Amino acid sequence: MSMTTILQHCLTGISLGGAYALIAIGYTLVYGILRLINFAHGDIFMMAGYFMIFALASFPWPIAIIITLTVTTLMGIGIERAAYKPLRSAPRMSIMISAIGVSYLLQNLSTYLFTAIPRGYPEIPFLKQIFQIGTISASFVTLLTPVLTIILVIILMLLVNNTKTGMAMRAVSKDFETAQLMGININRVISATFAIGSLLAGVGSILYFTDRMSVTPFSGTLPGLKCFVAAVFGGIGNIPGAVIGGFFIGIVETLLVALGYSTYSDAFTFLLLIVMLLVRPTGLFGEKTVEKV
Amino acid sequence: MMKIRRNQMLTIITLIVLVIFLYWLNAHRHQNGMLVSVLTKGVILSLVAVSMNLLNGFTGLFSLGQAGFMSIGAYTTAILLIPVKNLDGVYYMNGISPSIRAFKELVAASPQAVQILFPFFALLLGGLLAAFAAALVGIAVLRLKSDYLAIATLGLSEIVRAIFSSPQFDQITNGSYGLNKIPNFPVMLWGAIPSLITPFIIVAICIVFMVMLIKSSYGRAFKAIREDEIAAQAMGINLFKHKEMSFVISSFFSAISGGLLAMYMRSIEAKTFSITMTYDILLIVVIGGIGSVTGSILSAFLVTAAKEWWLRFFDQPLVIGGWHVPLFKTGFRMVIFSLLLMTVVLIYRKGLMGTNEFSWDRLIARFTKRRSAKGGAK
Amino acid sequence: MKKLTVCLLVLVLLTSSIFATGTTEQKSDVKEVVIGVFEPQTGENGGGGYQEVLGMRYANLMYPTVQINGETYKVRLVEADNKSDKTEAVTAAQSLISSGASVVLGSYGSGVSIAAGDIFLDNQVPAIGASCTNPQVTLGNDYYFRVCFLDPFQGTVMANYAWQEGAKNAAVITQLGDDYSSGLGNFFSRAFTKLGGQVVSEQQFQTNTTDFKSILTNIKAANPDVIFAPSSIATAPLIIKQARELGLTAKIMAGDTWENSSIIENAGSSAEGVALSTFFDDSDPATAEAAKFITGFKKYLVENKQPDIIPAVSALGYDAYLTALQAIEKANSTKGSAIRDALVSVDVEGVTGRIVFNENGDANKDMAFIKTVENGQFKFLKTVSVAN
Amino acid sequence: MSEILLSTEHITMQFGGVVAVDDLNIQIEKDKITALIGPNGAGKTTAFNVITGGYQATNGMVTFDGTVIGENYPRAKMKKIYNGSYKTPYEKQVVNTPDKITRMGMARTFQNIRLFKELTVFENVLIAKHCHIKAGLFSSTFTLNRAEEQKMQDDTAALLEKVGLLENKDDISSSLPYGKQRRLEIARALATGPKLLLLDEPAAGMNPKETEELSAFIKEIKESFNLTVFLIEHHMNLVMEISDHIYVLDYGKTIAEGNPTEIQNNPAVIRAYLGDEEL
Repeated sequence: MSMTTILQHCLTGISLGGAYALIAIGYTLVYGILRLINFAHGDIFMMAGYFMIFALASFPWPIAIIITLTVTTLMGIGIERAAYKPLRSAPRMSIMISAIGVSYLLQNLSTYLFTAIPRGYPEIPFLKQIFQIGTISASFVTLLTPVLTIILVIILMLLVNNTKTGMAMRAVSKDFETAQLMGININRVISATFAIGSLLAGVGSILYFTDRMSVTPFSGTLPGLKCFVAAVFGGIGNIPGAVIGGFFIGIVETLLVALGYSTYSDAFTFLLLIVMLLVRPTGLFGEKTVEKV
Repeated sequence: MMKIRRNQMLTIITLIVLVIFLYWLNAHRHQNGMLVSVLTKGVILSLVAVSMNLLNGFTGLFSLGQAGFMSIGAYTTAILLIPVKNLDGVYYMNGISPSIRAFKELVAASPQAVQILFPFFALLLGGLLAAFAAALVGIAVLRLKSDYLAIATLGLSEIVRAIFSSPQFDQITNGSYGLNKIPNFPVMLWGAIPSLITPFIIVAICIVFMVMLIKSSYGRAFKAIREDEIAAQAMGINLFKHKEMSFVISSFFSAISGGLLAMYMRSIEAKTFSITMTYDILLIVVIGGIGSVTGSILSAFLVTAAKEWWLRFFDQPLVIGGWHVPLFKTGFRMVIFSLLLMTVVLIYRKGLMGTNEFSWDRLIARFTKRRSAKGGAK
Repeated sequence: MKKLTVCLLVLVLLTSSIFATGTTEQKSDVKEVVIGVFEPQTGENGGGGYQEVLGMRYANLMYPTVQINGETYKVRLVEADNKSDKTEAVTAAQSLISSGASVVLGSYGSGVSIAAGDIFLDNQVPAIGASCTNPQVTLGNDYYFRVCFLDPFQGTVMANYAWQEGAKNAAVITQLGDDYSSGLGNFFSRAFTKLGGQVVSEQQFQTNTTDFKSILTNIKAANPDVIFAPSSIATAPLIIKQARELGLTAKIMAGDTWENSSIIENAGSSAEGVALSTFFDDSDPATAEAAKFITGFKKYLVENKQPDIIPAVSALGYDAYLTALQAIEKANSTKGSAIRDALVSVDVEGVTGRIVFNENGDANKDMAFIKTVENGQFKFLKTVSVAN
Repeated sequence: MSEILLSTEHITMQFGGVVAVDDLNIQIEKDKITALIGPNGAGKTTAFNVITGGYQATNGMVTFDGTVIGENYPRAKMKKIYNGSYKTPYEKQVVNTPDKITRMGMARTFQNIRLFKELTVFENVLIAKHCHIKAGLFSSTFTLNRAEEQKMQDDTAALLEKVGLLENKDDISSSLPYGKQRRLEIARALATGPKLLLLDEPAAGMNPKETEELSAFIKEIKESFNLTVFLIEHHMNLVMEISDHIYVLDYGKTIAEGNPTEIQNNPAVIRAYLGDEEL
């Protein structure tokens, strides 16, 4: 494999990883607070793709992006209100089944509304501009993705560490009951968490689909699961961990495909998950907790 | 005592009626193709649903690996049963591994008795392979708790799928091309039980086994683990051993169900056993009631019938008196279905049966209550 | 409250079952014969399946009746969605049989056809495939026929074409787990190597992949003259666009599935120069039937909110319907086995050419149309025939 | 001194930097009732968990009925941060899971009752009989062990009768009144056939009358089941009434031991409890 090929692969991997990282943050935030694998997160990401298609059909791109992000955020909050909130005191299995149910519903609903035929993702011209660096060529969005990801993560970290809502979020994720006793409005914090997670999924969706150009009702399933793995890998509840996990999975997956093991690229992600859970269940950067008897 | 006697009688009568119905159905299978296929698929899914319930409902292990174990059963059964004469046709692209071919030729040349029993052997072997795989994997993943276990088992089933579809195993699993020309269900007892009824018999045996297991001391230990792991352990129950048992048995029966599915579908591919399949089974278990065997069985039939048959008209454009009813188009059925699932999850959390089992007493009580209520109104 | 809802639910299910059976058993004075349409309308191949269905529906509009024993029978189409899924396929096939189909048309996608083949065979209902090109569909199944050419032929055609265009090195991209894609890719490789060319890179991707950059990067490193990428409509624009984005300039070729305007729509200018083989060309109607079909069907497409470019699969769907009709007339019966026997000897002048079945049940088609994308349109390039 | 059933040697339990139990040495005589008392957070439950196998001690050894059931020494990271007052590390590592220890003859109850909530009273006790089952999975499933199963059922019924819960046998356990739940939990522990019964605050949340009944109950079962009892308790009345020997724990350390009278007059104990508990 020549140097250019390797560089090109790395670029692809980093770009993919950036999009994964943005989705993984949603998983990690929600899991940190509700201890719930939000199976529907991948489908929120997919729906954001459809929103963008429709928004861009009738608005110029800056407005379309704003519309898409707003609608996606609202959808995330709405899903939490409708499907998770009523089950807050139910056993964990029920809420997880509810999450799977939402995912099932979103997939079927979008199949019904938009048909299973892949929709072409509209181009935002400046994002698709092709850059040629030596023999490596890439579109602007490929280069933009990792940069934007890192900027967003820094902003998010600042928010979480320095604002009141951020503090509340951290408190809730440390101890749900105590936080509630301390007068934190749990529902607001959870809504905020879902809002941030969905917003980032929306951004990730725009970056991901602009680079990959087609949306189907099932586009969200596998990326969703992989990003969950990324979140676990980095240590669930840990934002920088999720980002590193996202990049890691993106790059390794790309390399596996590049080496001709595309059959195993998905399997690898899950193998990574299992190995990680067995060797270091708290993930790379997760904190160890002692279970009380 | 009277009550027990009566209930036994009722059960026997129901069974006889069922058997007569099945034989009638067998005689008229061509006119009732849809009914036959819904019932067959229903009975196969009820087996995997019950085995999922054994894990999720009775042992409290939220596992999403059913599809993976089903695929092990399905592939084993299929590879062993594809007739030798069709091998070249099925493996038209890469050929079949010579050792498998030699083995199959050996079986084909063996005495009649062996050949008659061979399909059952194939099912059993599929089950045992899955059980073995589960035992190995269980050592690792059963240490995980609730949602981690769920996602790890989901991942496992995806790994199994990747292995089955990988080009490296083309000569065994026919990788990308899937397997077809799988023979239909075998007849049993020298034709006394026609092939249509075979799956019902096999599934009945398997489910009876699981019910007896649940009722046994080991089943009680499973329930204890579901209720409270720490207390169960303090009561001297070896958590790992019992979880592993439940996991292995559940996988064994999932694989049997997978093998039956292969015989029913006559053609399988790795894609069939994807995450969606597991979700569909989960849906059956949830609707039926987590922790109820009869609930799972009932729900397997209801869900299959509704999905494949009764609700199909949702997908067709509907015109009533010249008015084109909106909403009715392809995909609507599945939307209705997902909404139904969400309703069960959010409102009727217990599903059809909750953790109760079907009992004649309850049924009769329900009817008499209604009648007496009516009588009272008069 | 809970009981009420349960009762309601049961009621809904019961009424719906009545509906379901009611729609299939409309008793009327008019005698009718049922033709089953076994096609994917959702799932991966939902798009192509729908186009094929359109062709059949249109044919049904044109020829709504059939003569059996001097009596006029109304032809009723019953559609079942196999969801591009082999598991669903079996039940969908079963549902067609129980709604009394005398003959079944379809399906788009060879995998589902192979899966359901045995059901049709067991129930003695003949099936006529429109565009399923994998050899396994009809091989060893006396009740499966098809009106299109086969993958070995198509693969050879494309290999020949590539060779004639001066290509010496080819790269092949196929989809894992897809009979059509892997099969056609394989046949192409064999034919191309036989001609003296070299397959420099063989890449595979998984279903639902949307990111082809890594395999395309590998292909770029191998520097082929052509890329042969038989795949579904869903993946086509992705492959095309991402290839161009990475600066790949090799000619991209594929099989019949790619003749779909949505690919051009989605891939935009990147699609220019893409070459593919197909069953039919609307710019050059071979028969009067074809000419009539082209003008009529274009209108029909517009009515159905589709672009007015005739997809080849629609034409094949139309032909499959015509073939079924002729067989029914010839058999003078609605019985599956009789129709099957009649099919063996039909001779239909279809819009995609003459249809006569060989001993496998495949139409003896020896001609493929090569098309290329030019100025955002599929443009007929030439016909290629290969002696078997 | 009579026979020692359970002894702990230099048990130290350290979580991160916090030493929860420090150099605990307890000896429990056979057929006696021994109590472990101490203010909240003194490390009593942690000590229980170490003994029953829930936690692995950081350093020290637990011997039960002549066998070492748990032994450990500071390892890996713990080696550097080990801060127990008993510095000499043990040499071996012996780990037994709680279920195995239960099968050896040590049963426990929990501070915050842990019944199998959705199962019946009868099932709760019957499950505890499972640990000594001889039949394998298959013979049990095919009811080939009818005699064994029958014996399990009969024993359960007999046990329930003895503890006065037979009338409730088909009730769902979580529907029982609090006092009966406590009693059921003890009955369940008894069903495992223990030599040593560990009770973690059995009187928590009980009124004086219930507490009195409980102390009679504990004495009664001790006699009829030939038990040795080890309990943690806050109710001093109960402890003083039934205990033969008492250990007092404060901040992880043993501050006193002796018979009830000795303890009541021990200045260190009084100091530790001042303002904490009535004495």
